[in-house]
Amino acid sequence: MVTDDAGQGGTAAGRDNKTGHQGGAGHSMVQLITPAGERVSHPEYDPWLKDVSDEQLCSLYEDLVVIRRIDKEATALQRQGELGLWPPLLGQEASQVGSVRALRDDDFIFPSYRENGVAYCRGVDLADILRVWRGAASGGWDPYTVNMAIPQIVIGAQTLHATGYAMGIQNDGADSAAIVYFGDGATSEGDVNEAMVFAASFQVPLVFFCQNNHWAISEPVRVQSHTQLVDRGTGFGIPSMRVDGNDVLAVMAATRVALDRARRGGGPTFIEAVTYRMGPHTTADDPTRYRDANELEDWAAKDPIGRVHALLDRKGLFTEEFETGVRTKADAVARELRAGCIGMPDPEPLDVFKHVYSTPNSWLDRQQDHYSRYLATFGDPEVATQEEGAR
Amino acid sequence: MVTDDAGQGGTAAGRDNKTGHQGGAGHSMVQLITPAGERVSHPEYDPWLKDVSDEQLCSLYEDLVVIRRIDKEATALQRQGELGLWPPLLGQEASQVGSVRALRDDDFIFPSYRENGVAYCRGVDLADILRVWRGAASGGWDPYTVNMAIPQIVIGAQTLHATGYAMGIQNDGADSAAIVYFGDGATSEGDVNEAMVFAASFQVPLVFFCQNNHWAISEPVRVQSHTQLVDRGTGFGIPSMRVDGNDVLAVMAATRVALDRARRGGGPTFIEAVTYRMGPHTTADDPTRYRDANELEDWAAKDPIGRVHALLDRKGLFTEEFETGVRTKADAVARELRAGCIGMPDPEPLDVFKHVYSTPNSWLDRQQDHYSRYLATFGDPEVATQEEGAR
Amino acid sequence: MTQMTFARAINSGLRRSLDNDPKVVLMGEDIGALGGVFRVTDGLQKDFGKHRVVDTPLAESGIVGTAVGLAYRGYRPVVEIQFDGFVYPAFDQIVSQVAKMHYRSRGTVKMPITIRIPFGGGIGSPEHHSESPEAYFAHTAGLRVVTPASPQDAHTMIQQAISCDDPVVFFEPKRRYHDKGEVDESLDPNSAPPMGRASVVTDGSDVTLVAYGPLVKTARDAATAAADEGVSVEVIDLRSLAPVDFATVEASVRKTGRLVITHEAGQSNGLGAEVAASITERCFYHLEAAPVRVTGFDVPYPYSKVEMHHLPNLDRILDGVDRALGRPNSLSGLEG
Amino acid sequence: MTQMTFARAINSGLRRSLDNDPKVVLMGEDIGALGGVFRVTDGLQKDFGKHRVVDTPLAESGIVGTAVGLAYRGYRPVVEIQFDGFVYPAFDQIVSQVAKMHYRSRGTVKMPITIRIPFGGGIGSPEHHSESPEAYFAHTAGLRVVTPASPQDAHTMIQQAISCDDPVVFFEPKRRYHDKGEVDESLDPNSAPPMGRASVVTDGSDVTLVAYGPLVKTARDAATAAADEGVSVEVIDLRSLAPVDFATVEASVRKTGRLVITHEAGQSNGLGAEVAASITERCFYHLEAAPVRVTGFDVPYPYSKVEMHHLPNLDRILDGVDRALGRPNSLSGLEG
Ligand SMILES: Cc1ncc(C[n+]2csc(CCOP(=O)(O)OP(=O)(O)O)c2C)c(N)n1
Ligand SMILES: Cc1ncc(C[n+]2csc(CCOP(=O)(O)OP(=O)(O)O)c2C)c(N)n1
Ligand SMILES: [Mg+2]
Ligand SMILES: [Mg+2]
Repeated sequence: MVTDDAGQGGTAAGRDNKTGHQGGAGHSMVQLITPAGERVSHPEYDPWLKDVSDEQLCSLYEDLVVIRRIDKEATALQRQGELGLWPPLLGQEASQVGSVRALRDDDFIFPSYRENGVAYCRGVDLADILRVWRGAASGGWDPYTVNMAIPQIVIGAQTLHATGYAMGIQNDGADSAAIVYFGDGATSEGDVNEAMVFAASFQVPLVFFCQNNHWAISEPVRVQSHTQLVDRGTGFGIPSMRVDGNDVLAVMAATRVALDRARRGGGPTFIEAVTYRMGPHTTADDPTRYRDANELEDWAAKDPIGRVHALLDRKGLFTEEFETGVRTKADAVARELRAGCIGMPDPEPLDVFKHVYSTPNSWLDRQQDHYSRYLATFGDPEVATQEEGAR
Repeated sequence: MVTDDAGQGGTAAGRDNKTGHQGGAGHSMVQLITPAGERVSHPEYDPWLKDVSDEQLCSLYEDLVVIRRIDKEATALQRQGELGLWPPLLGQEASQVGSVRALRDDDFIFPSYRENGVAYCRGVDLADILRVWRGAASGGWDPYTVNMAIPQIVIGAQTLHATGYAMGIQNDGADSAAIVYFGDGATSEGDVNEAMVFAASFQVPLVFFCQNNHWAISEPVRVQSHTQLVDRGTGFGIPSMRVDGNDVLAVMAATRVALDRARRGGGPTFIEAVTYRMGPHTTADDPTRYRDANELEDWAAKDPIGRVHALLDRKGLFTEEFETGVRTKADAVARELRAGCIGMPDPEPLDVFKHVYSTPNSWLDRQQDHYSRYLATFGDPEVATQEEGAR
Repeated sequence: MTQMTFARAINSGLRRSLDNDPKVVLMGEDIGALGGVFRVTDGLQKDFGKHRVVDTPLAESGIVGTAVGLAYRGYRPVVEIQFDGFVYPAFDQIVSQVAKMHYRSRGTVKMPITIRIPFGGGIGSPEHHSESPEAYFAHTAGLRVVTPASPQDAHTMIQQAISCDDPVVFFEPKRRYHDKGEVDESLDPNSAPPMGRASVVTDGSDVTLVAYGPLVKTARDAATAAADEGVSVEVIDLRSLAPVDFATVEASVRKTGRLVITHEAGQSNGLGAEVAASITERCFYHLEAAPVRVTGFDVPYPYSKVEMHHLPNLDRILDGVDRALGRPNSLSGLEG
Repeated sequence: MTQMTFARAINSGLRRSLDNDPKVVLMGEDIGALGGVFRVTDGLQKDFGKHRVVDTPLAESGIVGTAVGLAYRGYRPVVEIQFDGFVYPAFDQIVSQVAKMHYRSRGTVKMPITIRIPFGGGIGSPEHHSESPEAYFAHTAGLRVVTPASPQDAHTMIQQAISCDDPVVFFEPKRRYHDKGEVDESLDPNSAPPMGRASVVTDGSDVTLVAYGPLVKTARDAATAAADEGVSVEVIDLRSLAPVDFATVEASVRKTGRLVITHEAGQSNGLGAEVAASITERCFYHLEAAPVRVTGFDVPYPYSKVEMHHLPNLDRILDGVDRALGRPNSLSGLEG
């Protein structure tokens, strides 16, 4: 057996995943706003942003700030015991806002569990965003009212759903598109790769939107791949782009390019949005066990909000009035979020049996009947569920 | 709904998988022997064939011919009811011989079900090759005597086994390698893609050997991919080669390149061997239902054996004596194969229970005991198994 | 009424579903030009086009996962898994997605997906081609699991499965594909017996024999043979494996007092255990003897030279009937 | 003897196995620097290196499939599946490869793979994090399935599983990870009770109560509560779910004449069915009443606000005991 210390020259190199960064020089990363807030021009992507007015830029900024505020409030609610869990998206605001705001209402979104910023921009009711994390449901909202699927926890499974949905769009002869969100870790799952196979084979109108936030819980992206993730799309024959995921305009432009291709029958596109998970994986996680504080600092300097702030400053748009307006909005949203969370009615005991089937089922109906009888032997159904028993 | 006839411009194109061939101009195909039998030189690959003497070339030819003969005899045995099924490898002889003969004895092979030519070259007992297809076992041979795993029917599953085995080689500090065989259809399975993820992540000594024989039962390769399959490897950051799979020397050279990289700690390699399944998928298949006779003709002109014959001819090596020797050998192998098949002892009734566990199991032991008692109520255990019953 | 094979009856049912509802799409490996390896989809792509009868890439999770997406979009996908042993790569999508989506989405997203799986052994195939994985799915909340045993049931039940708003795993007893029977193709699936109902296929009074799928024929033959020995066997074809129509089984056992269950799947944690346990719960005091299971063994499906030792056949079933009746049998003398 | 948590006891057992056999390798997601999301592998990568405690890419089929290859090469892989609900992507590799390889290779290739799966609910987690998939594996020939219920068993059984030449699915009752107990770390696993044996954890004479994993504690508490009411409950911890040590259960039921089985998994086709059916087969004439199942419902594991309605608790178990004894209970008056 080769131990780590003994090393093994080249053959052991593969397991030393933490050292070094991902190689691959294939795709350069598209960036339209520098961390310092400079707007750099780009002949290929600028045309896709022609309609982005100062007003829109301000509104993008507002979304970024509000989402960060939602994230913070939800984290606080979790700490206060109002939520069971929360997966912070701190640092990924630009990836989420830039992509979702490129969509039309009739486009359909398949998220993972972390796209709560996307849900906000899509108009999902604030309490509904928290419903799952409060443990009051497995799915928070009606997908058809916002054209956004419920969160997906099984890593990568939603990529196939998005592909199938896009097959449906194609069959319907519609010119809308689907977009699917997933992480860097997800790229290793068979499902994500099969989704690319199907999407490429049938040339469906779909955007694969990969937020490479550099971590899958404790695993750095290099465990999943030594080359850029964007290369993966290329390998399936899918046109692929690599963009600065902390740059809301770069993300928006790339997503528009992809959507345009989809609407014109050009098939799927793969976008790698290079970003960073600045918080823990979830509120249950402790990243100090596995990652360097320095890394966080490096990325703090590339913050997605700071650079838009700086850009607006340069443009003279970041007035006190504007700032106050944004803060007021964020405060209001946070208040509404909290109120929606705390005021959410608890499910009823027999909700356990609800919606398993859409038509009656003799096995389950009998179980529900028996359990109702059981509950009826207690005055208070809460008493019936203490692990240690009431008797 | 869009019907096929209505078409749909670009958006419907994806489903018209049968028209057109795979695109992708990324990799040119390495060919060292033309279909006419000319040896074309190649600065990159020729050095890997320096040791291939005339004698070796003749022996490669012999293997090609013997394997084709085995395939023919096995097909006949199936038609005569001696085998339940047989998956012909007609047309893929060069891919199999060229790759397996590049290996060392201590390298380990993970085949699919079609690598019966590989098994022959590896020295697997002829009857053992047929054992599975006769229905006398699920695995034909002891993998450790020939360093070749038993056949795998679940498409792509063996690619992960090969990857894990190669992790073991790496841990052991050995300089051997593993090779895994799979088809064009298999590239769509999640497992094959996950295998490439793991192999690339850990940089294991493994050769992914994809025989693109253009068909997965009735599905042309374009259903799986619109780009060359070789691009897939590249997408995972795996060095990849595309070779003429009907050219035994090109296959051998490419496999040697890959093995050398593996032994030197350079990690995995992906080889796409472009070949053609000239027969049915299995003896149970009827390819006239789904493919054009013309296609077969085109490929007959690129036959892997014909071109080596022509090359030997050009070199003056294809003497009558040589030809007779090869024919005699092929006849002898065919006779031995047939004898081994027909003379194979049938398994015993209680073999049903054998080898499920390596240690006693109370559930199964009881079932075996009860079934023995049941059999004992019949004089002849054969009587006990008639579906319509003896009573 | 037309004489047709079991396979043809499914083909005809699929055709009717495709005809009646433009949202029905068929997906699978080799189901197009080839018509499937068993020819069950023969001619359908030709008649309905490549967008409704889709040859998919070779990836089972992909097939089921994209079906979920199509259902999300309002389609009714009918998925073919080529053989029983190849459903496992799709297990996650079936168990975590197909089965749970309606629950997870609080009833907003329907999953009217039919997953067709040719299953069972006895056809001399190599490994992975003869398995009986029904218990995995019958244990999975959110799914319905059915299996027809006659061409007529095949014809109506496939249509009922497709029009059901819940996901249905539809097991097709492949060794009966070539069996023929009378089929009324014009029968309205809405007025035919619902797929959830078990059916008493042979009346009897001494013992209840429960079977499904490929073994229904064997069970009927066993009943005929038993009649020769003066034993009256009531044969029930379960048809639905999840939920099992226990009311029908219970009524029979209350009458006979004795129960034999047979299936090809391995015994432990198979359907037979559920039937035995539930019937014991429901009519313990009517049982004259312990329910008897006559099943495959707890082994990987064996190679073809010995598969007939694994599969319950007429004699093994009769031996089980004898055990239930306390007549001399292969285990006589062992304490039971 | 040392006081330690259940999780720590497994950690200590894994450490011993790594120490004793250089062929043991651990694989999984986040098991390295993080020590696993439950910290069960805490510190092991630091001490044994990245080649023996391997953080893998995020792909469960990949993890199990590469473990098969390592076993082919002579290794003894111990695989961690992060949560019960994430084992399904690996289902094909487990069912078609791990379980069958020894059979398929006619005994030449051993698969000494241990698949560790934290399972069960009651921890307030979102969906997919609280499932009880044991029946799927217990129905799969070629696998052994075990689950410890105490820190001492966790410590010895993990070592027994790793040294077993057959593949073992090792279910860890995650809501008991923090429970403490006395553990003798020096206990030789070879002289400890084998993992295949059930254990009578509370003696009793009126009714046999069978539990496993997380519910053993609840069952013991129920026995204590029942004793207050003058009912003597014998509690059996199955420990092994495939095969079940029916001899031990049978001996108890022959004594008590009554049987209650409890598990978190959905009732239909769960382990309870097999236990009820097998025990009925083995000692029908000793049973005074039908075996009673107290289990989770046939629903996807529910969200945390209602999970305690799904999970059997002390009162529901006692209600089941009452049913088995014919005492007044929630179903009194319904025909049984
Ligand atoms: C199939 C499956 N395996 C494991 C997990 C446990 N898990 C939850 S999140 C996660 C990491 C995901 O990483 P990535 O895809 O990069 O997304 P991110 O969390 O960074 O947004 C893992 C392993 C899961 N949810 N699903
Ligand atoms: C998981 C799985 N799905 C389906 C099948 C049925 N099947 C057997 S061979 C085959 C086609 C394989 O095509 P390819 O990978 O190109 O290999 P080839 O047969 O051409 O050598 C299919 C679909 C299978 N064996 N395993
Ligand atoms: Mg990530
Ligand atoms: Mg092929």
